[in-house]
Amino acid sequence: MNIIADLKKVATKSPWLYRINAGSCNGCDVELATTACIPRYDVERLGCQYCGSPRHADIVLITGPLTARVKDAVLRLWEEIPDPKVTVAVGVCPISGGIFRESYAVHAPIDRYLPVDVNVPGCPPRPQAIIEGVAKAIELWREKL
Amino acid sequence: MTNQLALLAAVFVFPGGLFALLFGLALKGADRRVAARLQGRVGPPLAQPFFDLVKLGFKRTMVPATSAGQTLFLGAPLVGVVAMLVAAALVPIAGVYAPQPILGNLLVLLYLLMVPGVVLMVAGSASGSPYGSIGFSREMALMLAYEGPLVLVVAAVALRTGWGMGGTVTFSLSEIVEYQRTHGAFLLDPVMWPAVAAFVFFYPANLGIVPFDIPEAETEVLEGPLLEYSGPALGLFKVMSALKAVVVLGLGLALFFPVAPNGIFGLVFWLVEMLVLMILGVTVVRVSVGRMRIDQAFAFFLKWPLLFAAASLAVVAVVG
Amino acid sequence: MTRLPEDIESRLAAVAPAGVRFEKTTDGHGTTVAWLELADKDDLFPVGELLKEIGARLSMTTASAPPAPEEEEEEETEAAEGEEAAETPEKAPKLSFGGTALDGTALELAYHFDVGGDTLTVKAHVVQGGEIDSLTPLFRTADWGEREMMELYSLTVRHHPDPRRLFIDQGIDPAVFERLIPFSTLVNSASTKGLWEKVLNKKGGA
Amino acid sequence: MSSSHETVATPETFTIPVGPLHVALEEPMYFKIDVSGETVNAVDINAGHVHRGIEYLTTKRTIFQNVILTERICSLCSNSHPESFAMAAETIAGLEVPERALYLRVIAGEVKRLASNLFNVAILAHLVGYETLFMHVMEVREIAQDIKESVFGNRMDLGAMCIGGVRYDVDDEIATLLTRELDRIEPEVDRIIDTYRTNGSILGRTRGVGVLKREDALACGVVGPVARASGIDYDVRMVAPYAAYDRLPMTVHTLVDGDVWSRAMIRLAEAKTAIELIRACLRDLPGGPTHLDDRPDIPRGEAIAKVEAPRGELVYYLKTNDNPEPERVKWRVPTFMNWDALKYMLTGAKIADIAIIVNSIDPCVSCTER
Amino acid sequence: MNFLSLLFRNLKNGPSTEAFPFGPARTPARFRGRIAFDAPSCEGCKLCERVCPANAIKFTKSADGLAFDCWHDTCVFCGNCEFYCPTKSIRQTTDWHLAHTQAEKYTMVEHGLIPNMKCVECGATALDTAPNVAKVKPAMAAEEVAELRARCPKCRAKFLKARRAKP
Repeated sequence: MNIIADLKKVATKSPWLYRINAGSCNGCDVELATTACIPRYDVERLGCQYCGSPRHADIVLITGPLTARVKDAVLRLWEEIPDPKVTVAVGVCPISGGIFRESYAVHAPIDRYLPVDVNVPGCPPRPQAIIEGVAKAIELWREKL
Repeated sequence: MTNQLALLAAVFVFPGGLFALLFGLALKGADRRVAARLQGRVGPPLAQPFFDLVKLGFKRTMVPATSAGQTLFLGAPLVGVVAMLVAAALVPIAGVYAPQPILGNLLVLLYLLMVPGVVLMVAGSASGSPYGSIGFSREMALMLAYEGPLVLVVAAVALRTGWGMGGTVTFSLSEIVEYQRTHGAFLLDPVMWPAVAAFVFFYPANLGIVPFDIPEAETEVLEGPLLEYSGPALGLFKVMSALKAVVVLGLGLALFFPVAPNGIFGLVFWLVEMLVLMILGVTVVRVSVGRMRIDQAFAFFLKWPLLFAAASLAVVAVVG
Repeated sequence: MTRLPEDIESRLAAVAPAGVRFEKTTDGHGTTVAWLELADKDDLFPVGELLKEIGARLSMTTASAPPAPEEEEEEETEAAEGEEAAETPEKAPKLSFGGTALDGTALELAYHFDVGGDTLTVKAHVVQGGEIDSLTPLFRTADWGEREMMELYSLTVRHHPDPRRLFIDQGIDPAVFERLIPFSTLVNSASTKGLWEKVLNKKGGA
Repeated sequence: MSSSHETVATPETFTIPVGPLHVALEEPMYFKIDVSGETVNAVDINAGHVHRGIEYLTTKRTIFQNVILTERICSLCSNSHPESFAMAAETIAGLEVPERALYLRVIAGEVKRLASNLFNVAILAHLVGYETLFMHVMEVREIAQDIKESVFGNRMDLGAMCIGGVRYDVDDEIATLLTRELDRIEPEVDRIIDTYRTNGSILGRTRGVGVLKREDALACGVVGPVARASGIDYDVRMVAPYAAYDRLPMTVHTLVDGDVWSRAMIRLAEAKTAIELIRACLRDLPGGPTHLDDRPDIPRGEAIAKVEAPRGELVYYLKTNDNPEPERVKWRVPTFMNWDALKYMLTGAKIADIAIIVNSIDPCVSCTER
Repeated sequence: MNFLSLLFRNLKNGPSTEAFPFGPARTPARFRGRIAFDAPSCEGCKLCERVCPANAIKFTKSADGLAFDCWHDTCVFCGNCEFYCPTKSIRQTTDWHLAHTQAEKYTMVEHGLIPNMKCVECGATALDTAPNVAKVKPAMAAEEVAELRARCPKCRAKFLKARRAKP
């Protein structure tokens, strides 16, 4: 049993990230790209890696207020991510709808449709805040494994 | 009996199997670390590929609804791993390990080296995703492009060794290694330089790195054939790719530079050589160029590598 | 990239026989902003042809539904204060230039043209549920703008090559901009209320 | 991917869905692309995934709230929207914006342009699979991001505009910081321009790819760098000057080839010009207030205002009545015009180039679909 | 070629990666982060509630007084509230450590209370808001402001009128 626990500890050093844009204004997305890809923040230090396929993901970062047209695609995509996974809502839009909440075309908050684990408010949150959110997500993920 | 045990050991423990896997993962880790440094980043820990593999073990494997068949979908990576295990046992380590003839020779190795490509093609088509299909056709085009020059290069080496030893051709890697250990490495032999040049292009294409990572290009076809794989099945691909790195690099060393002392120092020397080769031949290349388009890559291979490869064969044939 | 010609007003009047109302201002940088109101919406196409000829580019189309005059409401409150309520006759609805009733059921379509940096806005009035000619044969760029007008308001653009919805999801009722009052059911403003209840409760509990 | 795996008509031709959630596209958009082998036959664009109904929301918010709401239409052009909106409101009210504010508006706009253009060319490198170059350009862009965070307080949404002026000021300390950071970023931008001009990997994937001929560009009415790369000499800052642009050393860059590479080079040249403009503003910055008194009244009226956003001409139409909320706000973003031109650019292209070509118009879907 | 020089430069200069999250992160002084509310200086004009585009600020009347709440999970950190606040009672701090787990979602609130008080003059219950004295001439001394503050709105008006009447 101990070996399993040790291996799990090892496994949490490899959280792969996947981002879903649920109709965001780009702000959070650009910041996510910045956080994930550039030397200044280098999340690869934490073993994080951006993946192109939802099936490879462990931590899913959702941005945007969940627009009517993208809703089904987002929910289907989220289903395709194999368990155990941790969901992080990035920016105020998915968390509460933010500035767009009262629109006819917006379905936020996103936790009405799928379980969210971590919220990172901001408009957009700065990369360091996103890293903090990811760190929180990794902790939760360890428990889920 | 002992012979069979030794055979099993060669495939599963050393130099194939466990050893090749761990070393392959370490090579990948080194590649990522060095790439990060070249890009001005800290980069992941050396053991990151190992962590990734463990992680994948804990995840669930999902078989897509569009998949052509579960057996094919899950069997493909397994075949690839087995092929690479055998291939790893086929690569001699100068002064340390010579594969038993019963396992096969250079020709068998060439065939085995095609397996990962074929596996990716099968995986791509079995996943039933349109991106997988595009990945399939790209992988096929790329294999067509790079296998030609490779065969010519191998033929040149086989001829050079065979004639040097007074015979016709030899496809025994052990003999090729031994010949060079007594007559000097082909890397230092001007007659073989075109072959070396052609082989250099083969590396990135076969290992699927930029500029030839076309079948798996994340930004074009997502991850192509691997798109639909998850969990342990994806892990098998990672294992396959780690083993393949060892095989391909080891093959290069065996073909052109099998220079090393005997025994444990030989092994250390070999490991260092492999590392240097990985960094110079793979890491530096992939951080300093962009991706080609499949038609550009195809045209490219039909030009320079093929030219070099053909030249190498011609030169060897003329010089004798 | 020529700018708005000097004689534009007379040329426009010539192609729009039902009548036009033209206005223009030029700012300190020499940039002109002109407004043209058409008496008859069917003059839009010939006006478009003229503008095409002078090298204009259709840069934007706006549809809007001017609300029913608020005077009524205001008068009611005024009436409550003063005592002239009885005297106020039922006023005839205000008319737009060209005679469309501005009682909240008319649409105002504005076509904004760019002429080398100057802007000319052509306005046409259409009743709700009415029709207007598509400008797509003249300006390729009219395509999306007109599709957008159709999905936001009950309006038909005649001869549009691709009258599908543009941005708004099929799951959302048509003519969203016209449902000004029953909209609250469609809009999730209930969501705001619910969220605030949770916020205030949590805080109280904590 | 995830989205419908509708496929395979005949063995020769495929229909591949690109999007709506595709890793190569920053934003959800959905193309259906008919291909034979690796060549594109036809493209169908299906829009609306980022439609948030903002035009509707603007009529439910006051004009002062709308300055921020329009900023959230898109974070990459997030300065141009409120600027244009504020200009329209100021035109209606006949407000005279203080001179200092006009220069400060230029600074905010050009900092955004610098960062936005660098982001686009960085993504180009990413799509070409040139990760190191991508990281390098993004790293250089971080200097611009630092400027934004230090001067305005946020890395994307500056919150610089208000009706009647700007909300921020440049004091000596900030001016020094700006000069220092510009001194850092300028040589890097020069080097990036050099790289894009000469690098084989970039040239091989972008020259002659996604060509938009001048006559097609005119028919589509494209704007911004896309138009200027196809030889159309149109820049709002020049033809209909606003803010302080008529007093600054403006250069309009044009190229004639109309390919992906030309568009990238135009953007880089404009990034360089942006640096020069900010320097000129800092040099000439007049004194005085940065904004008018608290909250000016906006009477009934209508106005048009346009600015040159990083992606091209951005037009705002504002109509007010006696309510604090506007009666109608309508805007047309550059991508709304440029998107149509993709049909010309993509036909006959290779699958591998789809993302590169789409990126070359610097599509701003969230702007377009609102 | 100049590209290889970049790789070389990267090797020579070492990684440019920031220490965060293993070390501190730089935060500029003008950073627009978490909202902070200072109830004692608030005039209770509720302008912030009206200019907030995201509906993140809410004033609620209760038996204790006037409560201010700003929910950070919907705040867009635009700074309109601070910009328009006449007394700058509402400020954006440089704090950006806002990431939180789902369980804490509804507790991400900046709360403040403008308490009720009894008017020293008439004894009526009134909100203890800061008096609006910015435009009062001649400027008021601190003691005078405190005196004014202790009164209800009606008595404040009387107080100011009486003050103006003074020579």
